[in-house]
Amino acid sequence: MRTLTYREALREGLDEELARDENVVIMGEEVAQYNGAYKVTEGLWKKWGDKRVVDTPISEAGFIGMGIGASMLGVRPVMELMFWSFHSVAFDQMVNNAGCVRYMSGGLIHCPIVVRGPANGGTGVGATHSHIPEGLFAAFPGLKVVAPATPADVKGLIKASIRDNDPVFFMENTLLYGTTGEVPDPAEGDFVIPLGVADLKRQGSDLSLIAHGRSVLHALEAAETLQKEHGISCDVLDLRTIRPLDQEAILTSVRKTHRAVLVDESKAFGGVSAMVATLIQDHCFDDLDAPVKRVCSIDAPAIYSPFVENEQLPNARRIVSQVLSIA
Amino acid sequence: MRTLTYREALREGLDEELARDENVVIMGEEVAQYNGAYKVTEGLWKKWGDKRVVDTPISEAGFIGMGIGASMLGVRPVMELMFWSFHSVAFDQMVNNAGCVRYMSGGLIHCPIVVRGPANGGTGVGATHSHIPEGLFAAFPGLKVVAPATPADVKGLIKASIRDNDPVFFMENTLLYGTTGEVPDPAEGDFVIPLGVADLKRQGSDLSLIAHGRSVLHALEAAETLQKEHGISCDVLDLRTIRPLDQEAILTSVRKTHRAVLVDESKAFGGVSAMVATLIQDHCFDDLDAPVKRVCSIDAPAIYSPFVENEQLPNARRIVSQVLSIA
Amino acid sequence: MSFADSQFSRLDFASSPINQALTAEKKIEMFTHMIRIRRFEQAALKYYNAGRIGGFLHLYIGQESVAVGTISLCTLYDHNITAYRCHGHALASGMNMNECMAELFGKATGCAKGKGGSMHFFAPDKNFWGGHGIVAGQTPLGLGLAYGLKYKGIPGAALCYMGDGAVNQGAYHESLNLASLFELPVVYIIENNGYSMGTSQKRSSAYRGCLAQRAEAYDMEWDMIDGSDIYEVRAKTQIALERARSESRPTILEISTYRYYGHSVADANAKKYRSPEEIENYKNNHDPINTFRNRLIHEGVINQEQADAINKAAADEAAAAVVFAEQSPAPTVESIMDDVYWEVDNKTAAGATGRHFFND
Amino acid sequence: MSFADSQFSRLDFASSPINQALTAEKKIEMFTHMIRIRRFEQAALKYYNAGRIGGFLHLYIGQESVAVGTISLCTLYDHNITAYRCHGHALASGMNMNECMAELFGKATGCAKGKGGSMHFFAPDKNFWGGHGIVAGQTPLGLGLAYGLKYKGIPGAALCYMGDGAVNQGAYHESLNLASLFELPVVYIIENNGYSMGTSQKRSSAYRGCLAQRAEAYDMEWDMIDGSDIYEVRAKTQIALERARSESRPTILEISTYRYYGHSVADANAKKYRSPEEIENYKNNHDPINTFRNRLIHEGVINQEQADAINKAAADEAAAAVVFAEQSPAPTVESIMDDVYWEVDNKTAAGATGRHFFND
Ligand SMILES: Cc1ncc(C[n+]2csc(CCOP(=O)(O)OP(=O)(O)O)c2C)c(N)n1
Ligand SMILES: Cc1ncc(C[n+]2csc(CCOP(=O)(O)OP(=O)(O)O)c2C)c(N)n1
Ligand SMILES: [Mg+2]
Ligand SMILES: [Mg+2]
Repeated sequence: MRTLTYREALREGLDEELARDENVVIMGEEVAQYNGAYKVTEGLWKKWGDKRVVDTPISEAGFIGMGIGASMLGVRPVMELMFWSFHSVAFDQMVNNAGCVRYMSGGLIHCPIVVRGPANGGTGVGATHSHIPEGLFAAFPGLKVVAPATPADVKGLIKASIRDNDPVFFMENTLLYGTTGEVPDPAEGDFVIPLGVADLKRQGSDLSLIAHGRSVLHALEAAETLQKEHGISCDVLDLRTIRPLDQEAILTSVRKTHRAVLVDESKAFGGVSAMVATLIQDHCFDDLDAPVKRVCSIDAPAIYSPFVENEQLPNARRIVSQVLSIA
Repeated sequence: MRTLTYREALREGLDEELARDENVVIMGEEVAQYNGAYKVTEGLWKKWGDKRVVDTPISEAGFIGMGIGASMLGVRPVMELMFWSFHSVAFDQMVNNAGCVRYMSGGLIHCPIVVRGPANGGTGVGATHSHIPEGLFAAFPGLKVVAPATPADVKGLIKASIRDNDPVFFMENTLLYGTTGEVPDPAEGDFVIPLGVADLKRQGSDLSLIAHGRSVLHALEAAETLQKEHGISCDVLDLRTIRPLDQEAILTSVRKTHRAVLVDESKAFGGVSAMVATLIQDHCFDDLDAPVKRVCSIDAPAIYSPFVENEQLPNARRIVSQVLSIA
Repeated sequence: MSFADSQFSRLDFASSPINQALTAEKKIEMFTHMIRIRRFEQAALKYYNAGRIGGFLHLYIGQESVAVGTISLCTLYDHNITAYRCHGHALASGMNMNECMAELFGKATGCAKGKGGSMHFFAPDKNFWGGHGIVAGQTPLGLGLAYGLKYKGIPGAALCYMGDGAVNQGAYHESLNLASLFELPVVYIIENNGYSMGTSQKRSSAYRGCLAQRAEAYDMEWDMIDGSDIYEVRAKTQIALERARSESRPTILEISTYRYYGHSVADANAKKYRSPEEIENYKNNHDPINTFRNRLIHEGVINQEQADAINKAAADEAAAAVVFAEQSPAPTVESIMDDVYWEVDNKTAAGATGRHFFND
Repeated sequence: MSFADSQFSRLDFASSPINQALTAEKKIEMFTHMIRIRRFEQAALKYYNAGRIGGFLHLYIGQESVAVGTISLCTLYDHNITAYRCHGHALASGMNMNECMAELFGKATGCAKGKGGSMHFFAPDKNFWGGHGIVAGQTPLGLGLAYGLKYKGIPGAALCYMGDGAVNQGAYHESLNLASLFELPVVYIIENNGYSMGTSQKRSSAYRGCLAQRAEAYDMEWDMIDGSDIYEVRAKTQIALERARSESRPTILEISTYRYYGHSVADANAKKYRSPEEIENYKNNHDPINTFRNRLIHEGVINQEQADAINKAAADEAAAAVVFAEQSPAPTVESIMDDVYWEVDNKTAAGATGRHFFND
C-alpha cells in the first residue's frame, strides 16, 4: 500500500470530495491563494479555482455563519478554522445555528457543513491557540465530532464527514500533519470510514488504553513500553469519532481487560475522558478491577515554554506511570 | 430570621457590595433604567446612579471584554448576561481574556470580574436560550463557577464572588428568582459564603443525591418521596460551587452511603455530573455498592413545548426512578 | 422616532413602477396579509395571557407593512430570514395560521412540531428560514442564503431582517464586510421600531445620519424608508432587490416602524420607557394598516364593507387556528429526541452507527 | 500600499508643536528605541532559526516608528495594549530586552515567566497590557482600559493597536460603538502594513476611503498617517490623545506601514504574495529608522558616528539579552500550575478552599 502523510491523505480526501460533488466548497482564511496556513489545501485552489476554494477575511463568526446559511440551501461547505482555537469567536454560530437549527425547525432544515482544522497543544503558541475542544462540542446534541489519528483515518473520515448530512466538527492536529502511514490507493475504490466506529489499534489483555487524536500515538508508545518493560499487555482503542461514540467497542475492551486508562489531551474537567470514564463505571461496574484512570493535560492554560510544554500534555511516560498505578 | 426571595437576596448582596467598594460597578443590558430584565437589579440605578449601574447596548463580546479590561485596572465589574445562554457571542472574551490573561502574563494581571445571570431551561424559550453552561466553563482553569440554589446561598455567594480576585461566572436560575428562604439579617453582620464549600441540605444514610442549582430542589423533593414511599434515606449534597469544587464533601457523603445519583440540568455529555462521577469512581472505588447514576436533561436541544419541556429536564419523578434502579 | 418631525420627502410612491404594476387583486392580498398578521397576533395575545402559550411572545403589531411590503416583492427565487419577532414574516411568506398557532401552543402539528415556539417559526418550502432567537445571529445565515443563491446560479436575493438593537452585534458587522467584499445578493432590513427592549436607539447606538448609513463603511448602498407607507416600502426595497438580483450587490435598508406592545408581552415596562403620546401618535396617525386601507378605499380598490369583511375573515381564521391548535396533540416525550440528527431521523447507516445520544 | 503614489500631502510635521517641543535628548531616545526594537528582533530571528525559540515569531521590523512614535507621547496616565506582533510596543513601553528575550526563550526569567511567549509580552507596571493572540480580541480590553481610566478619574488615554486584518472581527465593531456611545478615552490604531498573512487589504476588507474612515459609522473621528515619518505619527496621534484626555472621545487612526519579513518567521510564502519590488521600495525609500536618522543628522541632533554608536549599543544589548536568556533557568513542571488563580497564588483562604485543579 502507498504511504502518505496525514496532510496528504487529508488533502486527497478533500480533493476527491471536490470532484465527487459540485456542491462541496472549501472556505477559510488563507486556504486558497496561500495554500493553507498548514498547507492542507495546497494546490486545491489552483486545481479547482475561485468558486470551489475560497479565501475569507478574518471573520470566523461571519464566514462560518455564512457557510451554515449556504448549507441550508444545499451547498456543502468545508470550512477551515486556521486553528480550532478560533472557535471562540464563532461559538454562537457553531452551537446555536449549526447545532440547533434542525431541532428548532422540527427537522425542516439541515446543515451539511464540516468545520475542520488543527485542535491541539504542543506547538508553542500558548493558551489562546492551544484549546482542545472535542469534549466542548461533543456536549451539544446536534453536532458530531471527529478526531482522526492516522493518515488512513483522516482520509476515510473526512470523506464520510463531508457526505454526512449533519454538521461535523473535524479536529486534526498540527503535530500529526507530517506523520506518515499507509492509505489505500484510490484505484482500489472509494475509501470511506464511517463515523462512530472506533479502531482497536493494538490488541492486549491486561488493560485498555483508550484515546483519540494524537494521544493514540502516545498510547501506542506507552503500550510498547508496558509490554517490554513491565509485561503488561494493553488494548489501544482509538475512538476516532467522539460523537457518535463507539460505546460498544469501549465496553468490549474493558470487559476483556478489567482495567482502563483514558488518554485525553484535554483538561480533566469536562474532557471526553470524563464522559468515557462515566460510561465505563456505569456499564462495566462489575467488570472493573480498578478505578478508571486518566491522563490529561496538566490543569492550567497551555504554557508556552518549550522546556515544559510537552510535560503539560499527555505523553508516553505519564501514561506508563498512570498504568502502573493500577496494574 | 427574615424570609426573602432569591431575587431579593441577590439584590441585597449586590447592593451591599456596591456600598462596600466604590470600584464595584454593575453593567449589562437593561440593568439600569429598566431595572433588569428579571428585576434582579431593581432600584439599584435609582439608588446608585449612572456611574455604578450601567446600561449597555446588545454587544456582549464588546461590553464583557470592556469589563475585563476595566477589571485589569482595578474596577470590579459585575456584568449581567440577560441570559447566560448569550455567553455564546462573548465566548472568546470569557475564556481567553478573562480565563487566560493572568496565566499568559505570568501572574502580572488579574481580573476581578463577575459575570452573572440566569442559566437554566424550563421557561419555554427554546434551544438557543436554555443553555446550561456550568460544565462548559468549569472546564477552563482560570475561571470559577458558582451555581447557588437558595436565597441565603445566592446572597452569601455573590458577595464572596465580588470580593474574589479571580473571574467568577455566577449562574442563577430564572425559576428560582421567586423562591423564598431565610436569609440572615444584615444587622447580624456581613454574610459571606466562601466559594468551594458544598452544603449538605439533607442528611441520609442510604444514598447520596448530589446536585447544584435548581436540581437541588428536585433532589430534596425526591429525597422526601424516597423516604416516605420507599424508606430510602438520602443525603442531598448541594455543590453550590462547581469550581473550586468541594470534593471532600462529595467523597465523605459517598463513603457513608455507598451509592450516588447525580442530578444535573445539563446534557449528560460533558456536564458537571460526568466530572463528579469520574471523581467518585476514582476515589471511592471500593466504597461503591453500585455504579454512579445520573439524571440529566434528555439529550436533545431544549424543546419549546410546555407539554414536555419539564420532562426533558431533571425532575423528582425521574430522580426517584433512577435511585430505585440502584437502591 | 417622531414621525411628525419626519424629514422624509413626501413623495407619492404609489406612482413608482413597481406599485403601478400592482393589480387590485395583489393589493387586496397585501392588505389581507397585514390584517391576518394583526388578527393572528391578537388571538395569540389572548391565549398567551390565559397561560396557554409558553415562553416569550414578541408581537409584530404595528410593523406589518414591513414584512408584507418587502415579501410581496419576492419571487420563487428569493429567500428571507429574520429574528425572534417572526410571526409577520412567517405569515407574509405564506405560512398558514394553523401551523403557526399550533406552534405557539406547543403542539405536534406546529410548524416546528412544538420544538421552536414563538421565536422559531420556519417554512423552508416557502423560502422562509426562521425565526432566530440570538440577536443578530441570523445575519450571517442570511448572508449564507445569498451565498447559496449565487453559488447555485439562482437569480434571487436573500432578505435578512433585524432590529435596531441588533446592529451592534459583531456578527452583523462581519456579515456586512463579507456581503460587500464577496458581492452577495443580500438585502439587510433594519426594522427600526426605535427601541431594543427598554433602550432607545440613541442609548444603544452611535451613528451619524442613521443606522443604515453605516453601510458606507463597507462601501455598500443604503436607504431609509418610512415603514408606515407600504408603497414606499415596496418602491425602495425593489431597488435593493434589483441591485441584488442583477448586480449581485448588497444593500442595507432601514425601515422606520413602531411596535404597539411591549418588547414581549412579558415586558412589564412597556409603558414606562415610551410616552403614551408617542404610542398614540403612531397608532392614530401612522398605523400601516389604516393607512393602506384608506389608500385602497381612496383608490377605489376596495370599499369599507369589503375591508370589514377581510377583517372579519382574518379574525375568524385566527379563531379557527386557535381551535386547531387546541385540538391538536401535544408532542410525546419520545419525540424530544427526534429532529436532532438528519442521519438518525432518516434511518441511514450513519445514523445507526455509534452512540448518538447520551441518556443514562 | 504603494507609497510612491501616496496621496498624503507632504506637510512637514517637524514643525507641529508637539514635535517642536521635543528635546534633542528625547529625539535620541526615540531613535534609540527604534533601533533597539530592530536589533532585538534580529537577534531573536537568529535564535528562532536556530530552533531556540518556540511557536511563532511575528517580527515588527519595518513598523518601529508606529509603536515608538505613539508611545513617545504617553504620560504615566496613558496605557497601551496590542495584538501578537508586540515586541515593538513592549520595548517602546520601557521593557528591557532581557525579560523579553528570556520570554522568547521560554525561561522563568521572562516577562511572563515563559508562559506567554512571543505573542504575549506584558508589563502592567509600564502601562503595557500585552500581547494578545486572538485577532482583535484585545480591542474590547483596550476599551476597558479607557473605561477604567474614566471611571477612576485618571486623566489618561488608552492606545489600542491592531492590524489591518483585524478590522473585520465583530468584537472590534462592538468596541467602536461602545467607545463612541460611552465617550471613552481610547485611540484605536490600525497598523496597516497592507496584509493580513497572505491576504492584501483589498482582498479582506470592503471600505470607501480607508479602513479608519469606518469610524464615521459610529460618529467617531479618524485620521490617516504616513507611518514612515515619526514626526507625522506623533503630530497626528497627539491630536487624538488630546481628544481622548480632555474631551474623553475616541479616535481611529490608520497608520500606513510595512513589515519586511513574513507574517511570522514561519511564513513560507512571505515572498510570494508581495513583489520583491514592493518590499525593496519600502526598505529603500520609506524605512522609518533611516528616515529618522537622516532627519536627525540633518537637524544636527546627532551625527553619523553617534548613530552608529547607538546602533552598536543596541546590538550589544540584544546580544547580552541572548546570553541572559540562555543562562536563565527554565520553568519547572511544578510551576505550570502557578499563575492560574490569584487567590491560590496569594495563599488566601479562598485559594485554599475547595479543589481548584483537576489532575488525576
Ligand atoms: C445576543 C443576545 N443578546 C441579548 C438578547 C436578549 N434580547 C432579545 S431581543 C432584545 C432587544 C432587541 O431589540 P431590536 O434589535 O431593536 O429588535 P426588536 O425587539 O425591536 O424587534 C434583546 C436584548 C438576545 N436574544 N441575544
Ligand atoms: C480570531 C483569529 N483568527 C485568525 C487568527 C490567525 N491569524 C493570526 S494573525 C493573522 C493575520 C492578521 O493580520 P493583521 O491584522 O493585518 O495584522 P499583522 O499580522 O499584519 O500585524 C491571522 C489570520 C487569529 N490569531 N485569531
Ligand atoms: Mg427595535
Ligand atoms: Mg496587517
